[in-house]
Amino acid sequence: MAHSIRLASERVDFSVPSDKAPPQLFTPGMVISQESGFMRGHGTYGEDDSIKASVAGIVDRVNKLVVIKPLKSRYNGEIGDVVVGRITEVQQKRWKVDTNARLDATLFLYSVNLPGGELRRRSVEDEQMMRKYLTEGDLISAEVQNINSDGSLSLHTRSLKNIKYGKLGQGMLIKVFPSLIKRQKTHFHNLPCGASIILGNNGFIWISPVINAEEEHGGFTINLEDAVPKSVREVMVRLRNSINALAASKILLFDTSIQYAYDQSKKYSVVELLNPEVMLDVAVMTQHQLQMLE
Amino acid sequence: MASVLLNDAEKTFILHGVEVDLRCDGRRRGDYRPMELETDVVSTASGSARLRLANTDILVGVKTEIDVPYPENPEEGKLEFFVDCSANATPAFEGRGGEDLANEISSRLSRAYQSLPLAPLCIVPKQACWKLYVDILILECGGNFYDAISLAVKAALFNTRVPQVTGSFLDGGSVDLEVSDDPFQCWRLDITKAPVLVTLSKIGDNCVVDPTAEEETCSVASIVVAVLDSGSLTAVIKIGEGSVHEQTLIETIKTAQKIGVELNSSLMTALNQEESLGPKRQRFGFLK
Amino acid sequence: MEDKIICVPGQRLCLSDDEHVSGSGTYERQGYIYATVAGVVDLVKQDKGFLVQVHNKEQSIVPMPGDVVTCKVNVINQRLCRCSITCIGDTVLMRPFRAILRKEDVRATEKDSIEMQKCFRSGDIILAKVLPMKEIHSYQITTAENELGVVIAHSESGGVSMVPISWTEMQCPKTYNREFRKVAKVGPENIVID
Amino acid sequence: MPSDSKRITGPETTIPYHYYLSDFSRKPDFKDPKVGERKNGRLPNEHRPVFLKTGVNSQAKGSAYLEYENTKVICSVFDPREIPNKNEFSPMGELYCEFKFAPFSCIKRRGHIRDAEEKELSFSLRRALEPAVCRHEFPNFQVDIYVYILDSDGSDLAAAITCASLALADASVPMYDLVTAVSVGICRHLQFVDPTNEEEQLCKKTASAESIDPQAVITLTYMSTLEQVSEFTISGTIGVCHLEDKIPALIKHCNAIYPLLQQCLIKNVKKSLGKKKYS
Repeated sequence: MAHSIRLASERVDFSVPSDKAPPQLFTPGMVISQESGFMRGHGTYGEDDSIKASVAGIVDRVNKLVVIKPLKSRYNGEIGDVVVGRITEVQQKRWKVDTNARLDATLFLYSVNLPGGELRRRSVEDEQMMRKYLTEGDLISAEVQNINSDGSLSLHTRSLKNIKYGKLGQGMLIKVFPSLIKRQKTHFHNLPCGASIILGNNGFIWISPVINAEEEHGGFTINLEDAVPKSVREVMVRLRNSINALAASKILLFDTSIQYAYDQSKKYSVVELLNPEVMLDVAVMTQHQLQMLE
Repeated sequence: MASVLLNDAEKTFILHGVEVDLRCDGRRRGDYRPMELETDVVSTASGSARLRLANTDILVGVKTEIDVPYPENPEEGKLEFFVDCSANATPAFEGRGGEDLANEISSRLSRAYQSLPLAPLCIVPKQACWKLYVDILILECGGNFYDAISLAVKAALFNTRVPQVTGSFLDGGSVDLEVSDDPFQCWRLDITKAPVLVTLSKIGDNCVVDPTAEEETCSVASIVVAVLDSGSLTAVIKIGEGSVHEQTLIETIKTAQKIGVELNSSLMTALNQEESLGPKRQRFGFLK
Repeated sequence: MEDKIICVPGQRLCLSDDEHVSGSGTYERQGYIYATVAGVVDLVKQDKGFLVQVHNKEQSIVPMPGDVVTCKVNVINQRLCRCSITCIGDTVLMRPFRAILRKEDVRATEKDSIEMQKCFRSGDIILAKVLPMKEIHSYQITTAENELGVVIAHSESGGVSMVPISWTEMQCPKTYNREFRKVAKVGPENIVID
Repeated sequence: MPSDSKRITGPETTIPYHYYLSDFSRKPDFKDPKVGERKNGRLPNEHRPVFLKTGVNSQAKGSAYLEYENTKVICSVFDPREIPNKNEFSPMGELYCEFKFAPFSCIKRRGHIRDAEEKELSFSLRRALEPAVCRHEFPNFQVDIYVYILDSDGSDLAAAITCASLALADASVPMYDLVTAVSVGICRHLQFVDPTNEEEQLCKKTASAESIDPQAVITLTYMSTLEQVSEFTISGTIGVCHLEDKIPALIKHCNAIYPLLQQCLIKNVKKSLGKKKYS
């Protein structure tokens, strides 16, 4: 079967049943609290001695601080977050990076490891070579180094012992809502199914073949010659479709949930995973399995 | 096209994927993404349809109005296409940003639809005829505009009801038009001569159908073929900045023709199935 | 004159091998060199084999990184000066291209003490080299080489062409006033034209 | 040409008198033409004589004039200029193509502002030329190509493409190959290579809605050295089976025009060499 035209009456509702009661939803202008003594956090404003929501979302109270966490928003960075981003512009001594935040993030030339050692001085030649290192469209994994006064982020790609930031090679990018990414100790995973995954806190997920940790290439040369073998590719594609299924049903994404979804998807062919019914089934089964875990 | 920014490594990955017949979303080269169709979604239009092809979302409304025939074709009605690349789809379409693309699509559509006989739309030769305004709204773009738009247009034309109007000559040569009192007394268009468009994008040495926006960026040339139910072609259009070899061209057109015939019959099946639900069926529109 | 080979775009010229390298006005495809413009084929002897070029008098060119260009200085401020490129190499352009010369690209040494006003004045003719393009709509150029900088400047008072007297100064032959400039060392091969 | 909104464009409701001619509204006759006979005595697969000339406009960087009997086209190409209203870096130069009918070139008077058909033809023209131009040699710049149809008698697009290709070469815009284009009209069993206006009308008019006979105009653009088709359009109704022999036939015709362009350019270069000798 090469194509299918479905009718709207067959449309699938992606919401996954959950035994938990849904949290109370606040809409902009709704009164959160009229008691005094609370501190207004993000997503709220004060009016007539009460705290009101300024975005649609759920309330989060930390001691005296009241915050509304928006259901759907652009990425709000925090220092130390792992992000995947795309270079949008090359400027004087810096790159602009699209990280799904309100403003493009900045990656300074001095925040990257250039080939030839940590402590090398950035010369004028390096400045002129910037487009050779990273050019428009290139994808990078990076860490949030700082949040500027205007809310934009500064990134760095200086790799630590076991985490390798920098330019990304062959693979695929998926974009999901940032709120669907579960914060964890590590966002770099080599999944047992045979693919590597970077869960950017900003909602950008990078799937690639397993990266050989030993490989040393300065980080800026990408191998375009070798094709990814079909078997690996199939794993990656299945992962992608499983993640999309989870994202469609708004299930938190982290290594376990993805691995579960991947296992659940095994009973279907890769193409079938594009069908809404199948996507829902994978999501429901994963949710079930996750609940068993709790 | 509204292009997506991709780097060489991603492009290479897509290219190799097409080579081994396993695309980035698991499809083979000849597979379409699932589509969803609903007709009669706009109550004020004479006919309408909404088609979703993965995340490409097209809404088509057909308006019927009365006009004077062209002097060169006095016994034919008029058919005009307008494409609106709304800024809903992408901010790049804001202002006049989508105008070029819109013009390109609408002119190519009207060329492909030259096969649709317009004689039934004539009310009184030289004096009055129906003019069908086909307004196409691009709500979301996820690649493969041409196929999605043509399917939606054909479905909307299928759904279109043209009121019964009779014209009679009065003294002095002026024409009196009388619309039937019964609002349900309408006739419908014969859409067997309406083509669907099939886009085949050349990526590397192979062609794929239904390219995603990412795949479109990787492709240097695409061939769009308009195919009728009968398998005849009504238009062939090349898009993209590249060129193709003559053998590729012939092969591509042949493949597209086969797919087009299948696509036509699937569309008709879907439309008839919806029709069989009766006029009181539930309209979903944008909800659920 | 008679034995000149004339070619047209798309014409196959020769095999592309170790001895024949594709030069300007040509392109390489599947092991052969083809012409991209109509003109005369020219073989330039290199250390190894030939550089195959096609010459055409009227070929339109745009500045490429590394090209030496002649510019006219238009506007100066403390950070940069805006110029218009009038010649690329020895080809005069039909219409000028805009270019920017940043303060840090004026000279190679003592970059911190550069004062734009002491290096250029509007109306000066300078030689510069094109840097890789970063922003649209303007080329970036540099004069950070001995051979690059001001070649023609008119004195403030007399309006006559000044003569260089050092790396940083030029003198008006009429009033003997000295003015500061980033002077180019013009080699003798550039002076002799024709 | 910038569209001038202040220009008074005559009343739009005028109708050319041709429509009132007795034989105009009559559907074209199909029974008469014998195979191998066309109005002007041409064979079905015979192209009209081609006249080419370069350097017709001294103001432009390059220009060309082309004539297929009554189809007359002039094209000018200008120096690369900065792409207006563009804010991002584009590694490839762009071609800006404008295809315009002279107001008096067709039976119906054409307006000064480009209409939908002219815009569509501009797209086709650009698609046809883009693959042939080395656009990486002028990043961030656009080359303007203006095609004016002075007199339209069929095969306008094909003539425009061939003419523009010659003008580009004359302007010394680097190109991978020259492009040539040829149209063919098909109506039932009849075929007309390089159709005239009348023949095009015959092939475009839907004789009867029920007929499944092929009726179409095909235009093919070819790069002879690269052996690549750079643009291909069909308008009309046609079965796939007909294409298989029509495409190679069209390519043959394109290849036949190709050397004419080459000769024209060689002559040019020789001329400029001669000039150099005396100056």
